[in-house]
Amino acid sequence: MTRQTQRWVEWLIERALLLCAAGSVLITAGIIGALAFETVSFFREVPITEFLFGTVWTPLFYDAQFGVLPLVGGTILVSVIAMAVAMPAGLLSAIYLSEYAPPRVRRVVKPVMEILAGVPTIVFGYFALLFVTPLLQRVLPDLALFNALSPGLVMGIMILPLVSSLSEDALHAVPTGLREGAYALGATRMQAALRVVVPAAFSGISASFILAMSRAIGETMIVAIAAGQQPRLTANPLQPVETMTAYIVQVSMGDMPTGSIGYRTIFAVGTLLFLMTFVLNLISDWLRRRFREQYA
Amino acid sequence: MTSASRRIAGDRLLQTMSILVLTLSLVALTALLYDVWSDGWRRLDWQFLTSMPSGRAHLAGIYPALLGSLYVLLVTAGLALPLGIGAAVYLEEYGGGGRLARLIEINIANLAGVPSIIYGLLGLGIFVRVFGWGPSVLSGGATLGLLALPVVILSTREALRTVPMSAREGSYALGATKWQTIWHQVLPGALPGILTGLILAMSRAIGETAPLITIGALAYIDFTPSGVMSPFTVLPIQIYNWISKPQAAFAENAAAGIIVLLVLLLSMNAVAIVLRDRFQKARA
Amino acid sequence: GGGNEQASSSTPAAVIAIDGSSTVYPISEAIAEDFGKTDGAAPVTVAFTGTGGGFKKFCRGETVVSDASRPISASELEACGQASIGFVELPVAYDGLAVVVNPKNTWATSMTVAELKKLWAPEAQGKVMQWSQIRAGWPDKNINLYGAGTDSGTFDYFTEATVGTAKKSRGDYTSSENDNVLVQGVSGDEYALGYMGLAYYEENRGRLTLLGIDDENPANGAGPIQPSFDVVRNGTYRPLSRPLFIYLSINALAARPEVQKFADFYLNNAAAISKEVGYVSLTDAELALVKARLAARTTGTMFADHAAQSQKSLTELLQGRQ
Amino acid sequence: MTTVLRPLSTLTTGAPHPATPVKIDVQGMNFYYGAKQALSDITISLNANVVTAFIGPSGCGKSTFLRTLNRMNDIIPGTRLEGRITIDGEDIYAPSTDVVGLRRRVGMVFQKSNPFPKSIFENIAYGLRINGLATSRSDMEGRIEESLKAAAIWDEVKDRLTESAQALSGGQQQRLCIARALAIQPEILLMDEPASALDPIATQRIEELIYELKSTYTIVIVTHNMQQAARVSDRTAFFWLGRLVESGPTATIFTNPAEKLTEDYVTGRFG
Amino acid sequence: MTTVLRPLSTLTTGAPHPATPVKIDVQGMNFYYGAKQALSDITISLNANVVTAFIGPSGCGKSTFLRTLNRMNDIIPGTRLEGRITIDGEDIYAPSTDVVGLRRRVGMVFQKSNPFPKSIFENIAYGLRINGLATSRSDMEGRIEESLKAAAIWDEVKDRLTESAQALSGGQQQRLCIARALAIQPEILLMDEPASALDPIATQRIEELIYELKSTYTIVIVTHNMQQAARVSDRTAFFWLGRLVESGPTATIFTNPAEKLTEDYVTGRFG
Ligand SMILES: Nc1ncnc2c1ncn2[C@@H]1O[C@H](COP(=O)(O)OP(=O)(O)OP(=O)(O)O)[C@@H](O)[C@H]1O
Ligand SMILES: Nc1ncnc2c1ncn2[C@@H]1O[C@H](COP(=O)(O)OP(=O)(O)OP(=O)(O)O)[C@@H](O)[C@H]1O
Ligand SMILES: [Mg+2]
Ligand SMILES: [Mg+2]
Repeated sequence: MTRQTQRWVEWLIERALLLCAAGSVLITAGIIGALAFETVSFFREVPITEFLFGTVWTPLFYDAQFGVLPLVGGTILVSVIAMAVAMPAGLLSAIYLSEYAPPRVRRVVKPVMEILAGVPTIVFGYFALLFVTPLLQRVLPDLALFNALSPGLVMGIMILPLVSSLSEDALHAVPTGLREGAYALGATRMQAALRVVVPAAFSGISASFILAMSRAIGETMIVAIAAGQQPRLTANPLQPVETMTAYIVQVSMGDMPTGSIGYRTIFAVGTLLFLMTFVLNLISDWLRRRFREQYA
Repeated sequence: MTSASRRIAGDRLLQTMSILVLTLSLVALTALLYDVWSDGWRRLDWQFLTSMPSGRAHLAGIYPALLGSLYVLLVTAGLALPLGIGAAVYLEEYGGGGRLARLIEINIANLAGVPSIIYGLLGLGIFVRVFGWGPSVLSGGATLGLLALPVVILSTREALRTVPMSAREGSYALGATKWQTIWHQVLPGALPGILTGLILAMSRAIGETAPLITIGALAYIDFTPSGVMSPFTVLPIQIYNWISKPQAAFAENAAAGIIVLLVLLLSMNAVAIVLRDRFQKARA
Repeated sequence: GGGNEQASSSTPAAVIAIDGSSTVYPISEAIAEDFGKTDGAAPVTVAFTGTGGGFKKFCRGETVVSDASRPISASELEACGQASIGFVELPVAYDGLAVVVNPKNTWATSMTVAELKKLWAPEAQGKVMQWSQIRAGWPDKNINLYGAGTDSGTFDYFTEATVGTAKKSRGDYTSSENDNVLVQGVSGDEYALGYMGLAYYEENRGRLTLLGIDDENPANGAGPIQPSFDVVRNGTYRPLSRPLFIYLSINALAARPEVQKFADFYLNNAAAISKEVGYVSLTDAELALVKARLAARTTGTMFADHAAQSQKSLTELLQGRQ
Repeated sequence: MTTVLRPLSTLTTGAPHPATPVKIDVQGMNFYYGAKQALSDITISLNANVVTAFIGPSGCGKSTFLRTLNRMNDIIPGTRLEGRITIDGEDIYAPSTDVVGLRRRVGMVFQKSNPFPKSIFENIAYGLRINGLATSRSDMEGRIEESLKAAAIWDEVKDRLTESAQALSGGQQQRLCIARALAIQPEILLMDEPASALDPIATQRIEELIYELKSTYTIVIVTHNMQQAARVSDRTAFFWLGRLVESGPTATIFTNPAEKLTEDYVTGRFG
Repeated sequence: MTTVLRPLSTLTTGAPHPATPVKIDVQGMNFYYGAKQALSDITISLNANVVTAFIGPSGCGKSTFLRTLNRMNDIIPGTRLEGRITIDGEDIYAPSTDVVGLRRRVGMVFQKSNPFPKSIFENIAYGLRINGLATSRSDMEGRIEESLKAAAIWDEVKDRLTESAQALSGGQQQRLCIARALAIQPEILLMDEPASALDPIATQRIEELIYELKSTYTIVIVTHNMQQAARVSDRTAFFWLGRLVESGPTATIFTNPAEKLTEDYVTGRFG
């Protein structure tokens, strides 16, 4: 290859890669486009303040009310529970696999955990409803059959491999020299792990957290099955709730006539969800940039 | 020496805790798998694998769904892998960390949080209608490809970041072009992480139900896909369908279907896992 | 090339594409299966996007048969009209709604429609919370309610039949798209009450107790009627039974012999199949009327004037339009 | 001109030294990387408050040996050690050994400098924190300044303590790693070519430091620089292809070695 | 004893040299890491087939300067260069410059050795492959052997060419990186402390290599070892706090420098 063709090939490759990256923007544009039209129609009929600040969500009832807060609350409640399981447990598993476990254990356990990520979410939903909830009810007699706690926990288990696998990769990639440096100072494995290796892998770990959080917020079927689909503004995890996604799936897989206000609600809720995750990502991006350590 | 013993205790504690957590999640997994297995193993036989679906539980099989899942995953991987890795490489190696690259980055993280059902709406609007692909394997695979894309991009970027700068410098100093450096040094170094992302993304795609129902993947179909333009169904839809039926016998079918899905998933991932193992060992 | 272009126009021309209600789905699925075994049958695909989603595709010409658990709505009618999609509306079976309680419930055996209205009306939300508030003598225990997802045909139907207006319902109850989930809920909760498709009760007899329903209209049989396939079919289990429909594209019927063949096959087998999948079949007389309607290719809906038609029986409606 | 060549005058200081107790005792040690033997039958004892230099051609096993002394090789998978190494009479490879405590006592400066991807300040503070050595913020700062000064890097970094250590030059990184090891005041200090990237002045300061530290520490230093070995060490051990050829007082090794191999190596007549 | 101190006899070979054309010309160059200026107003020209040594205390900017010559600093974000650097009269910072081609012509050995995480064989083969230099498998093997021999590491690795380069000792890695740079036969060779981790014998071989290569290459070497600078270089440049204090024939710099600072440094009277 002459120098000239080589440069040309390089140029071509860069453009091709740029196209790939730009593709993601197209997708977003597509999503916004898919959401925007019906959302605008929705807000022609329902004042945005009622939507954002109302506390009763009964859009499909005869006397419809469009206060989205119960859905937002349900989403936050379930996601918080899921993240409370997935983040510490995923990170701890990752630390164990990367820093403590013999290589053989690591080689077996990691893929086994990853199976969890492939179980269809409906299966997790039934697992939550038929297995976990009854189990929890033995300890918590107040627990309703449909509740936020059980799907939250199960969702945490479901996204755990996302956290543990990606974090483990990041930890594993930290150069051994850094660990050696810490050990040579008399660090225990814990101290080396928590204060040198984890910070050095922070970028990858936080990426796994972001993905997990996004996944928790966007997860649908588990909550649709096990949380009760009852839009209710509560912080009590023992009670039934409905999340934004569960609502969307309920409507889009239901008998709702298109073009009706009920049909449009899913786009309004979808848009709000989109904006919420956007803000969340802005925040985590900022956090990540602050705490990232770059090793050469 | 008390501080030392405290530190040792801390170390033990962390180790114990992480083993505990890991065990607990493995126990949860085992419980789930056991639950599924005990419900479904009786239905697992050759007939189940090779039969068409049926309204009669004992006759029903998953053949079209199994093949449909395979077809769709091929399309999904064929789309999400090159696009995802390409985008990640651009952002990490070419993008230069500018404002635009950052915006794209946040945008991608954002896409990961878009509920799958909205991807379904997007796929319906664009692939099925605008592109006129209909409710075909291609539409389904492309929809899931978009869904899987952010996971591939994010994990690939992180994997690229773990490749030390000195490896790039070494390559440049030998007169390697940027692409040669990426292809020969950076991508191989990042491969374990890329494969993990791939495993997770494909795992997610293979278990998705809602978006495929939205784009019109079928619940009943008595033929196998003949190509990318053929109508199709996939395992999760078949499972969902069975789970929704009142008859208890279908619950057994559903469980058996889940087992098949997991085996399919595992055998697909096995390749990636073996590769990842190889490369991680080579790097250590 | 060429093969691709042809295929990309949507599904292959030979396929009979069905989409729509998940309630009707089991019937269409079983019919499609049996149809597939007949000689020279065209391939059939069945999906369940929901009645609304099904109509949306149907009115775009993407499917030739639409399953529906309710009649087509005015806006959907308009969409079909704009796309010049004509259709034949065919009732194919009945679905009964069952009001169920937990087997441990010893006090309730039946309820009147008035009591159901009192319990499920929006005004009841936060107020009617105990069994004793429904009928004197029932225990002072909190009543836990389970019902169909608010976007399902079942919800529309139940609210219309009990409260009087579709979609008018209290909101503080547990809803699910999936009736198996409701079965789970009621069977695990001593003070529960819920409604679901009759088929789900049939498959879970041991775990649920069925309530008789009294519409206080002696014309439909006096006193509470214990639901069964028979009473659904003979019209005495009112108001909690409803017809299920398929909508056939008139253009496809005309242009594609295999669609005509499928439609005939559907009606010939509807009775047996509905029974098999847990629904209530139409009477022979009703089926004859439906077949006639298909033969005549009568287009349009029998339910254009919704309020007036809701009181009529299916037979009356079928005859009235002919 | 002659000042370029530092005279070996310091050799005399290294020659006869008071007998101190044995600090590190190695008996019949073999070390393997997987199937490959990297060290064969090493027997040597290192006395307290003595500076021992390890010399020998590249790849002969110096770093490997150094790393057996604080069990740093443990973390390389597939390695195996036979024989016995004791420190203060305790077998450091006994199952009961507290490896963390061992490493705390046996400090190490690595051949390839490995600063943490943190600020310069945090690089030193890390060891102090995990060992609970600083009683207060000002104590911490004091100790950090002290060790940076000892490693002859204070002046260069005092205004940029919060900057990333990875933005330092090669030699600066090396000195930072020396400072990091000093800060926690181990009993034994293992230094793998601590001055390889340092200019003569910095090298001299490190050598002075080693001389100062000798009164309280036991020091092992790997170096390729014969003059440096001659200047700083009391005793020298010469390695060759994974074997310990000879060890003894530095003056003896350099002027009158017992083995022909040693003589050839130190006089550069080799190969 | 005197053999330990290598005599400076080689100085004479470095002193007067035939006037060769200017290969690298640097005019008024300033270099910044973000806001921090690392090099100020450097003006120097390096002649073809001449070995130039860069000396100066740690952190003075030697590596930075070296890395400007093949634009390796380009890949550190936030860096900036002012002034003009030409090679063979061409401005290497001109927008039209083919950076890849530049680096192909200007080989580099880094201060911290950085073998690829591949086999020893592949480490060398890589450069040959991407530059399309080997015509056949046997040609490839020949070139690899040749460059490993030149870097004085062939004997140690010839039986383990397929093993990972990361399992080599520090000095072996360094020599591997030298071999890697040699294999692609650049015109200019930049070596950042190539012998810092090497024993005297290996060092001597590398120095001999540099002497041999001089006839075809232009060589810049950074070293902290004054004797080494004196032995191998024809010209020496002395850096100090980001400035080029003085440059000239090596003999002059070491025996009769113009600046007091230079004299202090080379005689070790510094600091
Ligand atoms: N990536 C960087 N970012 C910011 N400052 C840097 C970076 N690299 C080096 N420096 C600083 O620039 C100055 C010159 O560094 P350089 O690496 O060129 O020194 P050097 O002469 O090679 O020193 P040594 O002999 O220790 O390798 C030093 O003060 C160093 O701290
Ligand atoms: N991780 C490893 N796996 C396998 N072999 C190794 C490993 N590290 C070192 N070796 C081999 O063991 C031998 C001794 O290596 P060691 O690093 O101890 O040498 P050294 O004396 O420190 O050399 P140098 O002066 O070059 O640093 C060498 O042949 C080396 O290739
Ligand atoms: Mg070494
Ligand atoms: Mg340097």
